Amino acid sequence: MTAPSPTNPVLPEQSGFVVELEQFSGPLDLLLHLIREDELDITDLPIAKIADQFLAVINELGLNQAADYLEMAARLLRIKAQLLLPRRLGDDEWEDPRSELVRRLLEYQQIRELVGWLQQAATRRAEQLGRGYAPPSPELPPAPLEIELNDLLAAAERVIALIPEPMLHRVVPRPLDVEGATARIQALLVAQEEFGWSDVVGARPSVVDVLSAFISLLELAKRGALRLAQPAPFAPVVIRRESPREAA
Amino acid sequence: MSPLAKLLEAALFAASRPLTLEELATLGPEAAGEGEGEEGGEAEAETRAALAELRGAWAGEDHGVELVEIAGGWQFLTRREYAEPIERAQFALRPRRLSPAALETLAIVAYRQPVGRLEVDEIRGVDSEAVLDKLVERGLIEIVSRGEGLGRPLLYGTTPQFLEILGLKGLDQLPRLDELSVALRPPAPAEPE
Amino acid sequence: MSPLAKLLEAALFAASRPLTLEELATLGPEAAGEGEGEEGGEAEAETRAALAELRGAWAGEDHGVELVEIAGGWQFLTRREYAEPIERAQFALRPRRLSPAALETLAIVAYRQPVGRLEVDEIRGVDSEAVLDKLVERGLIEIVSRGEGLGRPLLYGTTPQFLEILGLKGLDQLPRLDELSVALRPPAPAEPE
Repeated sequence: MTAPSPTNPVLPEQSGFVVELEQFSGPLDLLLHLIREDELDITDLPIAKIADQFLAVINELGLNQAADYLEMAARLLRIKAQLLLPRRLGDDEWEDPRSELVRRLLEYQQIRELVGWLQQAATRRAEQLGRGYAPPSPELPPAPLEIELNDLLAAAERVIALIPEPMLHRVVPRPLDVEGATARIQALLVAQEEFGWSDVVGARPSVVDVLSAFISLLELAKRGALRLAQPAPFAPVVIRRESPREAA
Repeated sequence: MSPLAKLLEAALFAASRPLTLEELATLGPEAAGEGEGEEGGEAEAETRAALAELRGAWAGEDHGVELVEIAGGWQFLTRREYAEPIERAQFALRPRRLSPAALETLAIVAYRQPVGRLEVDEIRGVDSEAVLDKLVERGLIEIVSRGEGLGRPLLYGTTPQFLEILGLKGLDQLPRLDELSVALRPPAPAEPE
Repeated sequence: MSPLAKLLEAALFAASRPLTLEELATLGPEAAGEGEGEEGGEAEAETRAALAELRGAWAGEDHGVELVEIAGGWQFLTRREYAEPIERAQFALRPRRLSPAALETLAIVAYRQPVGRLEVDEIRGVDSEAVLDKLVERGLIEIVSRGEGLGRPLLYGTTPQFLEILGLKGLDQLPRLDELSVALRPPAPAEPE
C-alpha cells in the first residue's frame, strides 16, 4: 500500500483544514483512492480489506484525530462486523450493509468527476484576462456629505446628555416624527441661508425631537440640500443651505 | 457604429465584470439621446440591436481582446494567446485557483441548489461549513432561501460570479449528470439518517 | 493589426495600472515572436511603432474607447462623451432586486419594528449588520429609535419609501403573520439568554 505521505504538518483542531492540506479532501476521497489503487469493484467491496487499509492510512497520516475520518473508520468496522454475522439462507429481507456506503461512494465519485470538469473550465477561463485598471472618473461629483454617521450619532448623544434627566429613561413610544422635523428644517432653509441647532429643535427639546431633527438633518445633508459644519469640537452645529455649484 | 453601440462598447470595455442585457439597457436611450419616454421593452430591443451591431463589428475584427458571452452577460476579455506574456510581464495576475475542497463543494451546490449544509456535508463526508463560508465570501455562492424543517436551514445556490470564473454562459452549460460515467442518484426523499 | 499591436492592446486592457513605453517594451519581441537578440533600443522602437498602430486603430470617431497617454503611461479610457452616461448608470447597474438575505431582513424589520440588530441576528441566525446597513442605504429602513439596555441598541423601522415600493398605504396593509404560510416567529416570551 502506497499512501501519499503528508507534506504539511497536521493541525488536529481544524479538521476541515487538515483535509485540504493533505491530498485527500475527506474520508470518501481516501476510500476512493484505496479502491482505485487496488482496482477493486466498488459495488462489491471487500470491506475487511478496505477497513484495514483505511485504518492504517489514517494512522500513518495522523488523520486519526480528525472526526470525519474517525467516523468513517467506525462505519467501516461496523459494516465489517455485520457481514460476519450469519444469515439465514434465502432471507429476502436481508440488505447488504455495504449498500449505503456504496451509494455514497458512487455519488462522491461523480462529484469528483464534476470537480475535474469544473477545474478544466476554470483553467480555460483563466486564459483570458478581464479589464484590469479602472481609472477614477474625473466626472464624479464630490460627495455631498462630509460628516460620518457615527460622528453625528456621537454628537446626538452629547446633545441628549443635555436633556433633563427623567426624559432620558422614557421609552420612545412611537417611530420618530422625522417628517415633521424635515418639514421644519426645509421651511428654515427657505427662510435663512444659515441657522443653528436650537432653531430646529427649540429651547427644550424632547428626545424624540432631538433624534428626529438629527435624522432629518442627516437625510437632507445626504441629499445635498444642506451642509452641516462644526467650527470646532463640541461647538454648536451650523446648518447651511447648500446651493448647487456654489463658488465658496 | 451607431452612438448606442459605441456607448455599449465603452461601458463593456470599462467594466471589470460581465454586463447583462438588462444592465446595458439602463445605459440606453436617454443616455444616447435617442427616443424619449419609451417603455422598458423598447429600450431593451434597441439595446439588443446595438449589441448585435457591436458584436458584428468585433467578430470580424483583428484585436487583442474579444467580446465574449459569459455568465448571462457580455464582457471584453483578452485573447487566450496573450494571457501568458501579460502575466509574465507582471501586468496582471490570474485568479487564484480553487482548492479541491472548494471545487467539490461548488459542484454539489451547483447541481443540487438550493442545498443546505447538511446535505453538502453528507455527500462530501466532511464538515463543510468553513468551505461554504469561504465560497460565500468570495461571492461564488449565496444564501438563496431557507429550507423547511428544524431550524429552517440556510440553502445555498450559485451566483453569476460562479459562471464567470468558469467562463460559462449559464448553468445549462454544465455537463448533464447522465453524461458522466457514473450516475448520481436523484435527490433523496428525506432519508432518516 | 500586427501581432505586437494586438498584444499591446491586450496588455493595456488587462493591466492593473497604466503602462509606460518601457514596460510595454518588455512584452515585446520575444512574446510576439519578432526578431531575436535585439537590443533594448530596438525593442522600444518596435513597441513605439506598434503603439502608434494601436492608437490609430482606436482613433477616429468609430469607437467608444480611446488610447490615451497620461503621466508618462498609456491606458484605454472611455471617450469623454460616454464617460458621463456610464457613470450615471453605475447606480442603475447595481442589482435592482433585493437578495433573499435582504428581503428576509426587511421582513423582520417590517413585522417587528422597532427592532434591534441583535434580535434580527437572532431570528436570522447570522450576522445581519451589513444587510441592515445596505437596507438603510437604500432608504428602505431607517433608525427609528434606540432600545433600552446595554449599549442602547439602534432600533430599525421601515421608511415611507418601503411602503411606496410595495404599493402599500400603510403598515397595516401588510399581510398578518398568521396569513403567511411560513410565519415569522412570534415575539419570544423574554427568553433568558
